[in-house]
Amino acid sequence: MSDETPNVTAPALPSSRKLITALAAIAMISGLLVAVTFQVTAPVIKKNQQEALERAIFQVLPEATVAANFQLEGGQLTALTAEQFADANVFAGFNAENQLVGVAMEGAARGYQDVVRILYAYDPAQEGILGFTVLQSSETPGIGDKVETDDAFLANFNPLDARLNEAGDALANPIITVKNGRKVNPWEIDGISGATITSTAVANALNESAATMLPTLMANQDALVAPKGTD
Amino acid sequence: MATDPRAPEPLSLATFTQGIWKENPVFVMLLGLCPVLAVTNTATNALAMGLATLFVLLCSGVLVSLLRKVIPKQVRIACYIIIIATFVTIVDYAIQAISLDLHRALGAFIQLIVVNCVILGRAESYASKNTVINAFVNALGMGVGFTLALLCLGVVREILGFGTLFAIELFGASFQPWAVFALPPGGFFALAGWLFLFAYIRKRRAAAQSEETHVA
Amino acid sequence: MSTAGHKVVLHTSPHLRETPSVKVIMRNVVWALLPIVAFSVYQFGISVLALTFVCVGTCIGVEHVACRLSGKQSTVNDWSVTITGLLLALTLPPGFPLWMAAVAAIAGVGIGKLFFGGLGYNIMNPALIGRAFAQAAFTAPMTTWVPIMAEDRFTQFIPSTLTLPFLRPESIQPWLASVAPDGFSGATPLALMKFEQVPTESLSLLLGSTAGSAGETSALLIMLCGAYLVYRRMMDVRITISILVVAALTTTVFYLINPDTYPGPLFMLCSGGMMLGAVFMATDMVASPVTPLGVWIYGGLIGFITIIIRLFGGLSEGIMYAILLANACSPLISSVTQPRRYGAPSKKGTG
Amino acid sequence: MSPDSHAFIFLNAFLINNFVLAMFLGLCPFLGVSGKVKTAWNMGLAVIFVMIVSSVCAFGINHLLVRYNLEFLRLICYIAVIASAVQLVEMFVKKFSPALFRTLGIFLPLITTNCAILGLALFQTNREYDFTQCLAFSLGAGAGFTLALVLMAGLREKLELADVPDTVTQAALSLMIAGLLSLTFMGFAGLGG
Amino acid sequence: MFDLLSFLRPSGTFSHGIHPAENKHYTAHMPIRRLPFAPELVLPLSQHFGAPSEAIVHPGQEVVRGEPIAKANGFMSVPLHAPATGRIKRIELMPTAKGPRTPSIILEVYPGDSQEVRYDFPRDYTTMEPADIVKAVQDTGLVGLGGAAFPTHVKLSPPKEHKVHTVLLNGCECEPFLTTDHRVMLEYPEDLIRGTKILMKALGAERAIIGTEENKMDAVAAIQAVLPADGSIEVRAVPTKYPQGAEKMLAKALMGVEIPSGSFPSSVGLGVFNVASTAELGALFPHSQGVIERVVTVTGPGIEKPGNYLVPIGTPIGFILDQLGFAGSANTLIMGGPMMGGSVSSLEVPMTKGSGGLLVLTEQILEQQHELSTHPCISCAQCLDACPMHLNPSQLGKLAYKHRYEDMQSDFHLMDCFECGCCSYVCPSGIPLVQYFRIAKSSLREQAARERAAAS
Ligand SMILES: Cc1cc2nc3c(=O)[nH]c(=O)nc-3n(C[C@H](O)[C@H](O)[C@H](O)COP(=O)(O)O)c2cc1C
Ligand SMILES: Cc1cc2nc3c(=O)[nH]c(=O)nc-3n(C[C@H](O)[C@H](O)[C@H](O)COP(=O)(O)O)c2cc1C
Ligand SMILES: Cc1cc2nc3c(=O)[nH]c(=O)nc-3n(C[C@H](O)[C@H](O)[C@H](O)COP(=O)(O)O)c2cc1C
Ligand SMILES: Cc1cc2nc3c(=O)[nH]c(=O)nc-3n(C[C@H](O)[C@H](O)[C@H](O)CO)c2cc1C
Ligand code: SF4
Ligand code: SF4
Ligand code: SF4
Ligand code: SF4
Ligand code: FES
Repeated sequence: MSDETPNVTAPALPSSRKLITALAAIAMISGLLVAVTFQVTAPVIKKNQQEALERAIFQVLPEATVAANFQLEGGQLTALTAEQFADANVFAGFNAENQLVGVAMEGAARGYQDVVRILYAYDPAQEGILGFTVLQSSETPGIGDKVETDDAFLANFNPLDARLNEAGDALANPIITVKNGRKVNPWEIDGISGATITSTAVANALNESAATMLPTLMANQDALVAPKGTD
Repeated sequence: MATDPRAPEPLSLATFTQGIWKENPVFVMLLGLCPVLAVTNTATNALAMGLATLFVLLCSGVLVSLLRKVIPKQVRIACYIIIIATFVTIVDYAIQAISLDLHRALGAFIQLIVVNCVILGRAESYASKNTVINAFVNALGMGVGFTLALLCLGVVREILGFGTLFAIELFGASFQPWAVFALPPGGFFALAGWLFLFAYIRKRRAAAQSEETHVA
Repeated sequence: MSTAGHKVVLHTSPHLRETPSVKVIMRNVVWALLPIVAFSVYQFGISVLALTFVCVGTCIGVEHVACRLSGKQSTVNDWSVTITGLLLALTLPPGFPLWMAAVAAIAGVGIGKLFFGGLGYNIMNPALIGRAFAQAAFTAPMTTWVPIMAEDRFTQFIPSTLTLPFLRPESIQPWLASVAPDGFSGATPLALMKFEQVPTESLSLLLGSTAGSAGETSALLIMLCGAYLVYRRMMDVRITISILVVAALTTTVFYLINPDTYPGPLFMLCSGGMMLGAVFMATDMVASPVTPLGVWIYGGLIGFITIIIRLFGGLSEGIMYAILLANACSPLISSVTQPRRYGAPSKKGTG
Repeated sequence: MSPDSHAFIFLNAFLINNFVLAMFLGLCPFLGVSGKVKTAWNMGLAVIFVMIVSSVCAFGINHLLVRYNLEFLRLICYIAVIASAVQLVEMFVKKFSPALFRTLGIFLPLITTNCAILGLALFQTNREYDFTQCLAFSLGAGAGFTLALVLMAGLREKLELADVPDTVTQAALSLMIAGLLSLTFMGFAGLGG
Repeated sequence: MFDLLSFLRPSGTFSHGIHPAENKHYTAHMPIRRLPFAPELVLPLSQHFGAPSEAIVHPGQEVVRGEPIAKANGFMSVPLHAPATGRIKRIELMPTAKGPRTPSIILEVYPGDSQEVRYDFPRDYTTMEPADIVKAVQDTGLVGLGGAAFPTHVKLSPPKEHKVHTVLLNGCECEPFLTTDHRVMLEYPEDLIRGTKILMKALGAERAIIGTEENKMDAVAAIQAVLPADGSIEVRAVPTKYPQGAEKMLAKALMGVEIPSGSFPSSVGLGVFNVASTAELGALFPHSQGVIERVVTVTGPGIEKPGNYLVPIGTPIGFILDQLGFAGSANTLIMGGPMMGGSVSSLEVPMTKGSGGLLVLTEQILEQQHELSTHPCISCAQCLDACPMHLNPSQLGKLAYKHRYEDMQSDFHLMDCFECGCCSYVCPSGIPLVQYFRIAKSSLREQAARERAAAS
């Protein structure tokens, strides 16, 4: 043997049929167990996901009592059923009188550590952003997570100007973060000192999402109607 | 199992306790450290992770022990891994069903239980050679030991890093948390700290003992 | 005199030594640091004085107690831990709560030095480990800056300084409004540059009339104090030179590409902790390589990483992390740059 | 840099969210095989190699699983396929390059089933990377692992000659070094943002 | 340290090294004087590197000054000559500078004798064959007076494959305090030139360079006055720096070549000899005489009458101290210079052929330095910047501290260290690096010997 490893005589193999049978049996048992678990938990998980999403939507649109799912794609706004929430990217909130109180959409941008994903509420009537909630972030606890708790920062959103320009194809003014205490215009966000980077990430997420979504959304405003059959 | 050098162990209290102290998987054997450090930034996560691991340990231990006469030696590792992966998948779905937030906090680490050396190690070195009862008790001990270790870290890191314990605020709003303990370095520091503490205690005890024998 | 009764004392060669001892070197570094501390106290007032005392005191205390506990002779009299305390104080913001400074000192000396065996065995710069620990633990207070030359700085503490242990510092906004009514931006020159593209005049950087950590103010003064050590041959100036040169070169490349977004080399060298780091902290011999070529590589690495973090990282300042990283690399750097010994066979010959 | 760009994915796995120091993946080999710089290099190479193999495998399998709606079998399939793929490659290497096998071979069984490898597969699936992104990701993760491992080994070799207090065990020492490295790597946060 | 511009400076010396305080002012200006004979001389049979000489006298026998009293025991050995007229008293074990007691001839000096050298057989080197010269050099009992006491004739028979083209004469005397070679060059330049010619003849070399340091320009002038007209011998001053006198450094400084690790100078065509050895050769060879006395610098803060003395071989140190007076009640007595010399354990130890200096340091001076020895290595790299061999003493020291001798040898070239002491000298932590290295080397050598024994 050219190989340097000593030639150890392997113990006599049991017939390979036996090996394969054992493996296959184990695999079958496990496949079965997993499949059963999946069947049992799938609806619960889906319900959980839906609830989590709705909780977020109602958090940014506190006045809403009902939410409807829409998909904005290729200049079209399509209504989706409640079960199709995974495909939706626009969530409209309605109050008890079935009036539109606002639209929730997602935005994402690079923060201090990683991408910050937020869900923000837009009010077509005021053409402004009402607030946001963080869906996912790995910003530093105690610093970056202040964007959700800092009162001064949240005061930027009552509402934050996000008007479209005359032509209606872009934001009139880009949403930007300025250094703490320097805000002069209604479309500027007064950053949190010590967390400028996360503040900027929020602004960037808003700006990018608003700039791409709002022109089509506003053009298709009329499609935003409350889901039928809800009480 | 005539070829086996180690005869099945009789059931005793040690079967249970060795995993908790003398052979604690984290503090003594330094196994499965990834989840130990990754998900212990809060006590809740630590507990959940501990229980999930405990569950997988128990189930796989029992099943491996049950099947120990059936599984051929040559494919045993593959079989163990499949068994473990099965239970991990089950736990993964169960946690998603219980709480999405928890699932998000634990992230991929639930699924990574599959590769946790503690579990495969137990299956290979204990469950495959012992009776079902023994395997169960031993896995319980190991699992509890693992969970306790996770809690040791989780409690320290949550109290210092957030000023809370199981999400209950402990010190009032003006407490300044030490965020570093919620961050990755804090995990290493906390575990190093515990190991240092144990070594210190052991040394003190050894010193006291040698003094005793000296006097006697 | 007769040789009767003469005592013969045995000794091994070399029988004479003429170098300053570790103690003398360390003591001289303390002297060289004192003017910087004094200038900082002059600019920021008694808060920095208290900060210095707390840092130095805690550092000395920790080392003394640790030596006691492990039954060793106390090593505080070698002055090295005093340097750690002074440098730590210089790297903290002037209004940093004293209790947090003490925590930083404990972390720096405890896990940065004593854990590994004390003087000579630490793997990274203890003062910077203290600072990095504080930055990760107490990020907000670590990025709270105050203006220089506040009116009553010699009679009043900055409010955050005296925060009670374990509590958050109160907001210094009202105090700021009272001492700097015309609006203090609350940002260091680096942060101004990075986040708002507002450059600061080089002269103010050289003289140190800007906000920042206690010791990262006057580049000129730091260079002078460093020059004293270089003159006494107690500091490895090769490290300082390589850091500054590589940092300047890297900056220049980006500056030439786009002078509007990227600052110029002079700004980079004189702002932030660059000077203090390059002169006093990267030169800590314990955690730097020993080989001649290694020293240049080490310095170059620090200069380069600092600029990369400053220009493209999330933070406005990068010298601390750059030095710590280079410290971590230094055993590797040393081992791949072993000097070619006299009379070594040519590479081919060794086979 | 856009978060989806290959350069950023690489950089993120390499430095910013270093697999070992920030994500806590692959700690067992990290602590176990970091005693000597030379071993650390070889181990690092082996990890990079296995990561690429498993990343490619996982990408392929996930494709199939999604097509047949069998996502719930993902974990089991990943682990089985990665283990056998590495085994296959190992046999291949042993046959065609015994020299390479001698440097890498001993590490392969150690790493085929550890968190770093499986974690890589799971993360790339969660983040829905396409094929080339997967490659960038696995290269970055492997390089990050190697960097951390080699730095650690250098420092541990240095500390072998130190008078470390006797209450500081080898494990505590390694963890403390890892903690300090992790603290250091925080400086890369936000790089390329 | 931290020498930034070293690469800009003209060479003409080696790189690294140190500049210790020279302290040559005690004795540099003092002409060589004769010291009286001690009543009893102690002549160890092993004063040189190699096999000990074999006594050819018996107790009670009378000998005259210059007469051979021990013969060479093989090629790697030299004979011994009676330094004074007198009577052999005993042959017994006596303490030596190196420590262990070794067999020595004890000679009782006749106090009344004129002590003239009557042993004189003229011969002419110019007509001799090289092989005969080598034999004749061995008969003079000459060994390297530069410190190593390596038999000179052995160096005159290099391995066949090596052809020596240049003889280097080492007059650097880089050790602080010592002025022996300086005075010899100044006072006996003719002997030096004659010796040089003998060496060149024996080796078949075309050229010789006398190298000295820049602090001895008067010696350069003295030699220049007597240089042969054909230009085959030149004298050159190199920068004053320790250890310029090490042959490897001298070869680098004068010839710009490095002597490969583990090789003799002859492998690069050089032969290196100390100037005092050469002058001694020049004086003794034409008369077929043997080495019976040598110039010794007796100096140091502990000596009342420092100076350069012609001391008969075998004079006990105690006798010299009694003659010259000393300060303090506890001293360290160093055979050689402060950098490389060894301290002796007893006043009975005699001066031997290899000892060119006797340095007396008071206890206070040494105590002042003890304050240094307290710290671990702080990696200041001063030792790396000092080591003339470009080794890494810092790492070597750390490894030695952990007894990892094998790693020191295999990875950090311990065996290239020639124990010059530069690293210890500069270490601010006061680590006894050279001492560590000596222990490591001897431990490795012992182990190798054990292994050889086990193998055979
Ligand atoms: C450990 C650490 C964590 C940090 N976390 C964040 C963060 O989560 N969000 C953020 O915007 N900045 C973070 N930073 C960066 C600084 O706190 C701060 O943003 C930067 O210095 C800019 O300062 P300014 O906001 O006062 O201008 C962090 C810094 C460190 C050292
Ligand atoms: C700014 C500055 C202040 C100094 N203050 C003192 C001092 O107060 N006392 C002192 O002995 N040396 C002081 N020195 C150092 C001295 O100039 C001198 O170099 C040093 O004391 C010599 O000590 P050494 O011989 O122990 O190295 C100071 C040096 C500098 C640069
Ligand atoms: C560190 C060191 C320093 C030395 N310095 C001198 C010196 O200054 N003068 C000298 O003649 N030999 C010195 N030597 C010895 C020389 O290397 C060489 O052995 C000697 O010049 C050979 O001449 P010799 O055999 O005639 O003594 C030194 C050796 C060492 C290792
Ligand atoms: C030039 C010089 C710079 C130093 N810089 C530092 C430093 O940045 N941080 C520190 O803790 N100690 C510093 N020291 C002191 C000493 O080296 C330090 O306490 C050791 O790192 C502790 O082992 C320095 C010493 C010198 C001579
Ligand atoms: S120091 Fe050594 S080498 Fe230099 S002259 Fe003196 S004995 Fe010779
Ligand atoms: S004693 Fe050895 S290691 Fe030290 S400087 Fe001299 S040659 Fe170098
Ligand atoms: S290795 Fe060093 S001690 Fe040994 S013979 Fe050579 S120079 Fe002398
Ligand atoms: S051995 Fe001495 S001189 Fe060399 S690096 Fe260490 S402390 Fe400095
Ligand atoms: S637990 Fe992660 S590698 Fe073992």
